[in-house]
Amino acid sequence: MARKSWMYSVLEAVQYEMRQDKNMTWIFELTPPVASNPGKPVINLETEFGRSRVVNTGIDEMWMAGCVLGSGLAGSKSVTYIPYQGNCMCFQMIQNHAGKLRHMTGGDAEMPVVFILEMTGQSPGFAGQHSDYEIDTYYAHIPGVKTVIPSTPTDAKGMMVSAIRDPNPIVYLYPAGLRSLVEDVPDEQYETPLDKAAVRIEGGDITIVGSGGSMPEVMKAAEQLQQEGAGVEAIDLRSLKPMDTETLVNSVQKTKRLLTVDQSYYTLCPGAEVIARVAENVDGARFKRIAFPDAPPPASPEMFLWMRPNADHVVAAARKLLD
Amino acid sequence: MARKSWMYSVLEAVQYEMRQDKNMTWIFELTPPVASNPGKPVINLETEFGRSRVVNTGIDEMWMAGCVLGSGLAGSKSVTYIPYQGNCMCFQMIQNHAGKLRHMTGGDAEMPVVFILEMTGQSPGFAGQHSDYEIDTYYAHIPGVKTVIPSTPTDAKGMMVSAIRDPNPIVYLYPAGLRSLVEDVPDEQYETPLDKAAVRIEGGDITIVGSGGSMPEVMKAAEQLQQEGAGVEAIDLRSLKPMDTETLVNSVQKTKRLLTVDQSYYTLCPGAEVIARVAENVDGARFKRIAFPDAPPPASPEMFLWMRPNADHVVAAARKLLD
Amino acid sequence: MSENIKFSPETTDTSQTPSTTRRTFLKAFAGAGAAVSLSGKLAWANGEIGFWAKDLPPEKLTEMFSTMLRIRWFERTMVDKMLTEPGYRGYNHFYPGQEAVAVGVCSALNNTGAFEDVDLIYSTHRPSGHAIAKGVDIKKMAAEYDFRATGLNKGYAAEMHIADKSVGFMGADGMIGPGPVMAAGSAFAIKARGSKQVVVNFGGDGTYATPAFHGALNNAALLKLPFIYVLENNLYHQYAHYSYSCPMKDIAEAAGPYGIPGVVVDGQDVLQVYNAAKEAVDRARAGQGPTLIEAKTYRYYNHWGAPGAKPGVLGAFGYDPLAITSFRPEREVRAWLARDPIDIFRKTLVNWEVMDQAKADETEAAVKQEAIDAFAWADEQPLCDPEHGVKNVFVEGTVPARQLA
Amino acid sequence: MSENIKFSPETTDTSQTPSTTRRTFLKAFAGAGAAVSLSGKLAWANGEIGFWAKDLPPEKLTEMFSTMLRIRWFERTMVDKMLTEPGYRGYNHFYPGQEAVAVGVCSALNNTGAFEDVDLIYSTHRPSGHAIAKGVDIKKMAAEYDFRATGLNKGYAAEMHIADKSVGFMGADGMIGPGPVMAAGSAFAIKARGSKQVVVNFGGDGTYATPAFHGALNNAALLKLPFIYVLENNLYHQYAHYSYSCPMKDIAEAAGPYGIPGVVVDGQDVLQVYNAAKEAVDRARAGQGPTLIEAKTYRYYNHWGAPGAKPGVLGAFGYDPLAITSFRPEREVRAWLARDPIDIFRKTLVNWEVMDQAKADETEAAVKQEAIDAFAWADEQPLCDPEHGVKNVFVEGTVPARQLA
Ligand SMILES: Cc1ncc(C[n+]2csc(CCOP(=O)(O)OP(=O)(O)O)c2C)c(N)n1
Ligand SMILES: Cc1ncc(C[n+]2csc(CCOP(=O)(O)OP(=O)(O)O)c2C)c(N)n1
Ligand SMILES: [Mg+2]
Ligand SMILES: [Mg+2]
Repeated sequence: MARKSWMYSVLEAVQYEMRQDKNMTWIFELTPPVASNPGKPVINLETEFGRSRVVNTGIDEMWMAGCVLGSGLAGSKSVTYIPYQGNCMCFQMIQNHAGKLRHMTGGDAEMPVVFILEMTGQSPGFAGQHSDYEIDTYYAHIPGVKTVIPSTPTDAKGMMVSAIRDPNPIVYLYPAGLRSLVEDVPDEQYETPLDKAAVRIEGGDITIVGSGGSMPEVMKAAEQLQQEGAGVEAIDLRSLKPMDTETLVNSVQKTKRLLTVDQSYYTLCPGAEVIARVAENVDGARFKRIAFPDAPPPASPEMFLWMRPNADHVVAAARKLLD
Repeated sequence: MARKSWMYSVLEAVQYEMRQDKNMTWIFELTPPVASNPGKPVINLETEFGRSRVVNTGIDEMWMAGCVLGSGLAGSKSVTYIPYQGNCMCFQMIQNHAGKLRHMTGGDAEMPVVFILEMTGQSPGFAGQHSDYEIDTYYAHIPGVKTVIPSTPTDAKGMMVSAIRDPNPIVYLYPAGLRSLVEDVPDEQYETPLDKAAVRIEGGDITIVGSGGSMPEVMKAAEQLQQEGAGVEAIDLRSLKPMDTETLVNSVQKTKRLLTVDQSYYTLCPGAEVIARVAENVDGARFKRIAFPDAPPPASPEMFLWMRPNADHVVAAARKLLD
Repeated sequence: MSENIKFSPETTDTSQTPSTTRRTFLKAFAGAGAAVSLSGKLAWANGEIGFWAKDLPPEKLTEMFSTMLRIRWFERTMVDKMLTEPGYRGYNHFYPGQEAVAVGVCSALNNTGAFEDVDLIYSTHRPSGHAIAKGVDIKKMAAEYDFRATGLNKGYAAEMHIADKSVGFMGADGMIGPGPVMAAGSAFAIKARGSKQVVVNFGGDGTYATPAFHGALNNAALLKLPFIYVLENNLYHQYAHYSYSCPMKDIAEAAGPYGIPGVVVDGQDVLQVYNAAKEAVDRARAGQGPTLIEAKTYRYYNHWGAPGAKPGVLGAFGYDPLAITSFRPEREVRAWLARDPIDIFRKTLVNWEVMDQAKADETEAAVKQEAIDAFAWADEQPLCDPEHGVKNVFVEGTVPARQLA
Repeated sequence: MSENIKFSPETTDTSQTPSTTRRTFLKAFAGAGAAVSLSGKLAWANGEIGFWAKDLPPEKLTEMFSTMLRIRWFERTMVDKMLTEPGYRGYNHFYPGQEAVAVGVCSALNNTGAFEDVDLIYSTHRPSGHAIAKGVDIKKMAAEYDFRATGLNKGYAAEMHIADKSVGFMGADGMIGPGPVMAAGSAFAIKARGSKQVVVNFGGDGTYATPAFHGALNNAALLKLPFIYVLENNLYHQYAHYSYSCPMKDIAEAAGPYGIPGVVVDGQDVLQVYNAAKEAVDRARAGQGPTLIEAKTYRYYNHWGAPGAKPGVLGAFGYDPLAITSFRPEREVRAWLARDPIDIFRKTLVNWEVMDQAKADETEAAVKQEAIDAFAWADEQPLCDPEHGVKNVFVEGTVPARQLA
C-alpha cells in the first residue's frame, strides 16, 4: 500500500498482467505508457516489453481499436489507450464489431480486449472537442461491451485488473480530469467487480448518483449537505453497462428522493437511465437531474464554469428535492 | 393529395426545394434518389439535376457526411442519404463537427444541411449489423444537431421540408422498416415542426410513447387496448432532440401512467429520457418501459421476433400498468 | 517502393520457352513479388502458370478442383432452392465466378491444426467461397444459412456473419471497411507473439474507397505485419462500377506509396492466384511484411440473392431493380462466363493428365451430391429456441428480456 | 498518373541559364504540376525561384513580407506573454518556423470580396499563421485567444476553433482528420454551383495516417474538385517523428495512385511555396482537379504552448515532458533556425532591391508594435457573460441551463 496517482495505479495493474501473459499487447498514440510515483520504480511498458508488444501508431484511432480487436480475435489479450480527441473515431469499430461479433457468431468470436477511452479533463478554456464529456452515453448504449467508468485510483486499478481478465470486450472510460487524484492504493493485484455500483456514503434522506468525472463534485456536495443535516446516500455507478439496478432501487426505496449528476449532456445522459430504472421500480419517489446543458462546452472559462455541474449546483438541486 | 409511399413523399419534398435552390446538392451511395408512385411522374433527382449536384460515391460514409457538411459551410444547402450500414461510419463527423462548429465559432459557421440516416428495416434474418435499431440514442445525445424521426409518410414529407429549410444541421432518422407505409400525402410543400411530439390518440388512462419504428406496433396495441376499454393516449415523439417535454408532461399529468416503447436497446433508449423528463416533473405517476434487450439482434427469425417489441408486448406491459 | 505488374486480358504470350527455363525466369520475376497472367485460353501451353503451381502434387490439385466445385455447387444448389422453394428463408451473396480466388489463396495457407498455428482469413458479406475454401463444413453452413439451431453458429449468424475459428475462418462481416483493419490487428498480435501464422483479408473492389483501406495498409506496412490483402475486383460494388469509386484502373497500384508489393492477378485462373498467394505468404512468414493482391474477377449472380437467375442455369441476367446509375450489361456477364474458372482449371488438369474428363465429371457429380445432401440435412435441423436470443452477448450468462415488462 | 518531383536539400542547381530561358523551362516544368526547390542559400542567385514569383509586383512582395512578420510577432508576443504573465490564460500551438507556407499559399488565393467569391481555407489546431495569412484581424484574434467577449468568435472558440468566414477562413479544427474531408466537401459545393472559388486544406504530417486522408484525396480526385491539400510536413506529429506513421519519405508520393499531382516544396522559401500554390490554384480554377503539396518545414516551438522557450528568444529547446518515444533533438531545432523563412525572404527582397535593409527593419518594427498593440487591446476587452454559453447552439434561441435544477 502506498499513495499513488491514478495512472501509476493503472499501469501497475497492466504491467503485472503483461508480465504474466507474454502475448499481451498495448497500443497507444500520444501518451506513452509511462508513470512515475514518489518512492516507486518508474513504469515504462514500452521499454520493458519492447516495441513488438507495445507500440505507438499514427493518428488513426480506428486502427487502434481495430488492432486490439483483431488481436483479441486472434487469441491475444490486448489493450489500447485512445486519447480523448479520438474517442469517437473508433466508435463504429466498437459499436458494430466488438459489441456484436460474439453474439453474431453464436459465441465463436472471443475478444479479451480493453478499450481505454480517455475523456477530456474538462479544463476550462478548450471548448467543443477538447472539453466535452459525452461519450459515456454513446458507449453505454452499445450491447455486447461492458462500459465502466472508475472515479478513484483504487477502483481504477482494481477495475483495470478485472477488465484485462474479463473475457469480454470492455470499454474502460477514463475521465482525464481525475488524473490529479492521489490516494493509498494496494501494491498487489486485486479485482474490483465490473457490475457493481459503490455506495460511497450511506444516508436516508436523499440518493445522489454520479459517475466518473462528476463524483468529486458529488462527494463535495454530499459533505456539505451532511453538514446541513441531510442524510445523503452517495452512489458511484462505476459500471454504466451493465447498470447495477439493485443498488439504485434499494437506495431510493429508502430515501424516496433521487438526484442524478452528470457532466454528460443532459438529453440521454446516464442519469436519465438511472431515473428511468428507479422510476420503473419505486413508486412515489421524487426525481431531479442535473447535467451539462445540451450545448457544446464553450472556450471562455466564464461560460464553461457556469455550465459545468459543480458542488454548488448539486447542493442547490438537492435542497429543492429535500424541501 | 394522393396516396403516396414514404420515399415518394420525401423525394417530392426534396425535388421541390432543389428546383428553388440551384445550389442545393444531394449525395448518395447505394440508393439512387429515384421514386415512382402510381399515377405520378417518376422522380429521379440524379437525371433531373445532373451529376454535378446529385452524385453517388464509393463506400465512404465519412466522406458523405463531410461532403454535405463542407457544402453547408461553404454556403450551399446539402442533403445526404446514408445507408444503414454506414450510419455509424459518419458518427464522429456529425458528433464532433456538425454538432459543435456553430457554437465553437461563436456562430460563424453555418450548416444548412440534412443527414438522412437510414436505420435498418429490422427484417428478421439479418442479424447484428443489418437488423439493429440503435442509433436514435447515439444521435439524440449530440448537442447542436436536431435529431428527428418521422413515422408516417405525411410527417416524413413535412419534416423533410422543414429540415431542408432549417438553417441548422438536422439528423433525419429514417427507419427503413416504414418504407412500406402508404397514405394520403398532400402534393404541395408544407412544413411539419421539428420540435413537437404528435398526440396520435387521446385518452385518459395511460400514456404510451414511441417513435419511428416502434409506432406501428404502438398504434396496433393502442387500438386493442381501446377495445378492451382503456383510454390510451398514444404519443409519437417525432423529435428526439429537442424533446417536447411539455406534451409528455401534460399527458402523464392526466393519465399518471407512462409506458415507453422502443426498438432501440433498452439501456439509454429514448424511452429512458422520456421517463426521466416526466419523472422530474410529475409526482405520483407509474412507469414502465419496453425495448429491445441489450443484445444485438440475432439472425434466427425465431429469436429475433421474440426479442423485437411488438403490439402484444405493448399490450401486456400496458395491462400491468393499468392493473 | 512497389512492384506493380499489370494484368491485361488482351496480351498474348507467344514465347515457346521450355518450362524449366521458363521456371527460372518466373522465379526471378516472382522474386519481385509479382505474378503475371494471360488470357482465358489454356495457360499451361504457353507456360505462364508459374513454377509453384507446376510443382503441386496431383492430390493437391485434385483437392483444389474439388473445392472449387464444392463452392460452385453449394451456391448453385442454394440458388435453385431460393428460386423453387417459396418457403425457403435462406439468402446469400453468391460467389460463383470467383471460385479461383478463394481456392487459389486458401490453398497456399495452413488450414489445419491448433488455433495458434492455423493461418487466419477474414471474409466479407460474400463469404461462402472463402469459408468453403478454408475448410468450413458445408452441412453446418447450409444449416446456418437457414437459421437452424445446429448451424455453424447456432442460428445467430446466418450468411453474413458465419465464423469458424477451428479452421482459422475468422468470419464474414456485413460491414465494408473495418474487416481489413481487424485482420491487420490479428497480424499484429501474431507478430508480437512470434507465431508464424499469416493473416489474409479478403475484400471487394468496394473496400478500396473506405477510409479503413488506408489504415489497414498503412499500419501493416509500417509494422511489417504478416498480412495479405486479397482485393477481389469483380468490377462492381453493389450496382456501381468500380470506376465510380476508384480513380485508377489497377487497384493494386494503391500499394505503391506504402512501399509494399501490389500484384495484379487473373482471378479466373486458380493457379495464377495460387502463385501470387504463395509468394505473399512466403514473404509474410519470412517477416518481410504485407502484400496487396488484386484479383480481377467477376460474380455471375447479382449483388444479393437470386434475382435475374433461373433454376438450373448458371448466372443472373437482365435484372435492374432500380434506375441504377451503372447497371452491368448482360453481354459483360456472358463474356465472363466464357472464362469460367472451373472450366479453365479442368482443362489444365486434363491437359496435365492429373485427371481425365470422366474423372472430372465424376468428381463434379460427387461434389454436387454432397451439396444437395448438405441442404437436405439442413432442412431437417431444428429451429432455434427464441429465448436463446439473450444468450451469447457476453461469455457468461444472459441479458434481461426487456421486451417483456 | 502523377508527377512527383522530389525536394532534396542537398541538391544544388549549377545551371546559369538566364532568367528568361529559365522561365520557359520552369513553365514547361510547372505545367506538369511541379515545383522544384533548392537549399536555403539565396535562391534567386541560382535562378530557381520560378517565374511566377519573379513577376510579382513589389507591393505584393512587401505585403507578403509584412504578413510573415505579422505571424512571427503575433506568436512571439504571445509566447512572451505566456512566459512572463502568470495570470495570462491564453494558449497557442505556435506557428513560427512555418510562416512561408501559410503566406506562400494564401498569397496565391483570392482573400477579399463576397463569400461566394473568396477562396476558402481550412485550418488546423495550429491556426494563427493560416488565419493571419488569410487576412484575419489580429486584434480580434488576440482577444479571442484570451476568451474575450469581443474576440473574433465572442470567446467561444479560443485558439483551436477560430473562424472568420468574411475572409474565407473557414476555421481551425481541434481534430486531426475530418478537416480535409469537409474542405473537399466545400470544393464539391463550389463545383456544383459553378463558382470559380478554390478550397485549400492545411494539414500536418500527422494527417497522413488518418483514415480521412484517403477519403479526402480519393473523392477530390474522382470528382475533379477545386481542392488543394497543403500538407505541412514539420517532421513531427506531437512528439512522434513522421516516420513512425508514414512509410514514405515524401508524403507527396501518396498522390500517385489518385492520379493527381503530388508536389514537394521547400516550405522555408515563401516564393517556392507561392509558385507551387499558384500552379495548383490555376489548375483547380481551370477545372483540372486537386493537387497535393507537401511543404517541408519545421516548427520552432514545441507542440503546444511555450515550454522550453525563454522570453525574447525564438524557439524552444530541450524540453521533454514525458519519456517520449522520439523527442526532437535540440541540434535539429538549431539547424532549422539557420534556414529561417523570414531571413531567407528578407535576403531575397534586399537582393531584388524591393527594399533595403533599413526598410526591412522598419517594417519589422512596425509589425511588432502592431502585435504588441493587439494584445494590449485584447487585455482591455470584456470577459464573456457566463449565460451566453447556452446561446449559439442553434441559429435561434438558447438551450436550457440543465446544470440548474
Ligand atoms: C460501411 C458500409 N456501407 C455500405 C454497405 C452496403 N454494402 C453491402 S455490400 C456492398 C458492396 C461491396 O462491394 P465489394 O466490396 O466490391 O464486394 P462485392 O459485393 O463485389 O463482393 C455495399 C455497398 C456496407 N455493407 N457497409
Ligand atoms: C483524431 C485526433 N487524434 C489525436 C489528436 C491529438 N493531436 C493534436 S495535434 C496532434 C498532432 C498533429 O500533428 P500534425 O498533423 O503533424 O500537425 P502539427 O502539430 O505538426 O502542426 C495530435 C495527435 C487530435 N487532435 N485528433
Ligand atoms: Mg465488388
Ligand atoms: Mg507535424
